[in-house]
Amino acid sequence: MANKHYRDAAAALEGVLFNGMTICAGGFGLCGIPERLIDAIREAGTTGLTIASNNAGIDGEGLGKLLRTRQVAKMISSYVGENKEFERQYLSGELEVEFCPQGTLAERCRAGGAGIPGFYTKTGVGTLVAEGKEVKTFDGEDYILERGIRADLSIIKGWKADESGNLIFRKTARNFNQPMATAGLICVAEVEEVVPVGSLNPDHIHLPGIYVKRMIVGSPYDKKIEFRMTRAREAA
Amino acid sequence: MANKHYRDAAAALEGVLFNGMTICAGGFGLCGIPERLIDAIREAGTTGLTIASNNAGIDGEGLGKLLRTRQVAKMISSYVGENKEFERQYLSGELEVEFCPQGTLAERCRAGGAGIPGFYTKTGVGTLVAEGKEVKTFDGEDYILERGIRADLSIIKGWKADESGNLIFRKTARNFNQPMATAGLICVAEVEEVVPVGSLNPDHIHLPGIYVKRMIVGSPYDKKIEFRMTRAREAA
Amino acid sequence: MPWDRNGMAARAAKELRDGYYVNLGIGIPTLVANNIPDGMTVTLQSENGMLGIGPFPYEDEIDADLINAGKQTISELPQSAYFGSEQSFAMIRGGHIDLTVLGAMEVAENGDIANWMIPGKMIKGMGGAMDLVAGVKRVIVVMEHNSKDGGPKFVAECTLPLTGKNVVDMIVTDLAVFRRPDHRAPFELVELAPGVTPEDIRVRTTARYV
Amino acid sequence: MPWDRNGMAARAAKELRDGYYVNLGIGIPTLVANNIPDGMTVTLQSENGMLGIGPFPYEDEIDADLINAGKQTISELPQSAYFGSEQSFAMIRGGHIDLTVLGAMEVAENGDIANWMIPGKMIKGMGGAMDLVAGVKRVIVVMEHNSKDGGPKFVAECTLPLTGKNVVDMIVTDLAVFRRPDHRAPFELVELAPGVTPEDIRVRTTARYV
Repeated sequence: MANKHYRDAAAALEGVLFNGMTICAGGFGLCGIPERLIDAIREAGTTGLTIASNNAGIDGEGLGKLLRTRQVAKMISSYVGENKEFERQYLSGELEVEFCPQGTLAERCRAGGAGIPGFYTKTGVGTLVAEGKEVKTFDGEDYILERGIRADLSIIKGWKADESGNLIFRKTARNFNQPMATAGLICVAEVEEVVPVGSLNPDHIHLPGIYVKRMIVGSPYDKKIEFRMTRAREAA
Repeated sequence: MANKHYRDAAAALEGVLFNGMTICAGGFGLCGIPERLIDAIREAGTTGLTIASNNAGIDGEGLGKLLRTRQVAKMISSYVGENKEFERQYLSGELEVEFCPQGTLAERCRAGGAGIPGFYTKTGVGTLVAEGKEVKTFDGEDYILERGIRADLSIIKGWKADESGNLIFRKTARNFNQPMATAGLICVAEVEEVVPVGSLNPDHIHLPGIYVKRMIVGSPYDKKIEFRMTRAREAA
Repeated sequence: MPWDRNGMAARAAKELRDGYYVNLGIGIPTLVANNIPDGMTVTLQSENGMLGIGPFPYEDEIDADLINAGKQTISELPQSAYFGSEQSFAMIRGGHIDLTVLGAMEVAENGDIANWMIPGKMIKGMGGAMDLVAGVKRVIVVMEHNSKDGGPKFVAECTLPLTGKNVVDMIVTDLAVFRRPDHRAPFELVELAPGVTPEDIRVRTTARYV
Repeated sequence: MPWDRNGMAARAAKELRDGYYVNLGIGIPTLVANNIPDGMTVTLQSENGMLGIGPFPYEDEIDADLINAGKQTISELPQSAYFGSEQSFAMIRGGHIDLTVLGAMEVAENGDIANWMIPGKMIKGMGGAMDLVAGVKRVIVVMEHNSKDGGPKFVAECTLPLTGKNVVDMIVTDLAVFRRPDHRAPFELVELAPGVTPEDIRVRTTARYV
């Protein structure tokens, strides 16, 4: 029987990495990022990467780790604040950046995964984002053509998966993991727990197993929080 | 507080119906169809309807009811077998039909609901479906431009909803209900049960409440089966 | 001796590989499910929104909310997953399904397929067939070698309206198997049913093949 | 006496209606959440994939898997729902959100908005701002009437790179409120902060308005 469950991140990425490849990475900020797989890519030393990811991590966390080692040639992102090393490489011209509106990025990756090479959107019309893109008028309104993104590899982080790769996410850690998972020729997932088939309700699956080609358990996770906000309990 | 929960289908459709309107209807065959809402549209007598629905019901069931009363001017569907009255009206020219590949139909409705007026697909290239449509080449392959569908009204059938409209489906009764729900300016849902907010796990919601503007409980349902197949239990 | 319906399905089933996700059309293709080799994991997709189709249900398990794309009652498996039609076809059109097995009225030597419409007859629609042939990684057609009136079905050019253009990878008939390595290559006759000669195929086929 | 930050948020909050689904930007717009009238149901959307944002969590409720679009920890409500980014922006771009309240560096008299980039400075990216202004039914900008150096922010034409073209419906500044009924109409001065005169506005604004 086909086995998708690998020993560790290095094993799950074996034979998949090559210099100059394109990777779609899930996560929003440091929430729901594929930490173990990022670490394994750093260890593997693969260079010249083009990475589509909403953010670029922060210094020394998330994709920031691959920036520090200069393995990244280009980022396709919507927001890259909170990252000094990123700023340095970007301003010095070492790192190429394609800014892409957040919704357009999510839709481009979903489209790539759904066999759609291009779609029209109102987002970015009349802005720098529209430069060099086809404009088409539908029902009297202008839209720009955006391209679907297909990647050589998707790396995502889930909560639980069953042995067949059916996967569920937890709260807002779902974010970009869902569309990114579909855009790669191969999707490797890391999860907090792998459970036997039959443990998950078939109506609750967020990402059907067909998308998950390889997976690992990455626990225990030391989940980082960027902005820790709380409120005080009212006195009784 | 905003109340989405209506007494019955007639009440939920009040002020929404008009002759010549476009409706997106969920369901696949007779599975997961909005029966009560179809009945109420029949009662209301609204005519000249354009209905986007994967199928057109069977004689006297599902959308077949609105065909029988000649309320439908045009169907946008992928498959319309098993329907004598449909066949009669279609062959006599009373009923217009736009055949749309099943995946293209699902994607067109999702696109309409997502603000995408057009997208490219390989489905139908070089066939009758491509006639009159723009062809564009991406990376050496031809694709055709398909339009997003927006409707005046979506009618869908869910399993359970909470009072805020968060909705879950059951098994393959989900089908087209999900994309169709997003394509209408107003979406009216019928469900088997409405539960208090907090009863559904926020990670299990299939259709967030923002899409569901009005809803009714349609139970009890006498769910019809088109092809009843079984296997025998092995003798002990 | 030509292959019977099950023989054709069994031959198509030899193309299955461990871990494949597969969509089977109505008719003979459905029989492929009965020919999955023991110990091989093959997951069947139903385009109405399910991965992991189980067998027909026992009488007391019948559930109107659980049907396949042919609208027949089915059962679920421990590894089943449900999703909406937009996700189901994103899967199909995005190239995530490894293999589809479909019936056809005609296949042309250039890989065109016609299986949805006969002009002058009532048109029922293409359902998901155009999406499947356009999107699935590998398309296998299973069909009788000749129509009931004896006419060829593997032809030089389709006479019926197309379902897809240059999409078929392999053809299994009751008499023979044709295959091509890619969409630029011609079909090759790679196998004959027991007792069938190359000459039998030649006289009953108008398509060019090698 | 000009409105303070909370005063501006309170003014924007008057545009809320029962049953609205709303997306609030970072900064002053966030304060709108504290000004939702009692008894009114307003559901807040977070573009990273949540409907029904709750307040900041108690210390012992903090969950790294539960953050808002500003990457701050938040809590959930009984009516909350989670979804992926593609669904979140399908919601935003498909016109399902009733209202968004955003900050801006400049708004032009034709409804253009600039709020994501200052040439020559480090570019952080537009995040979801371009999607919000293009897709949400009604766009309200809350901003200081003038920049720190006293320059106008409601201008004849934006000098900074645009976030969206002809998308703003209403502007709330610390001094006044401007509104237009549709995207072809000019902005109208409809309200003044206490003690502010029309003349005050005239000299501190380069945009034309009626």
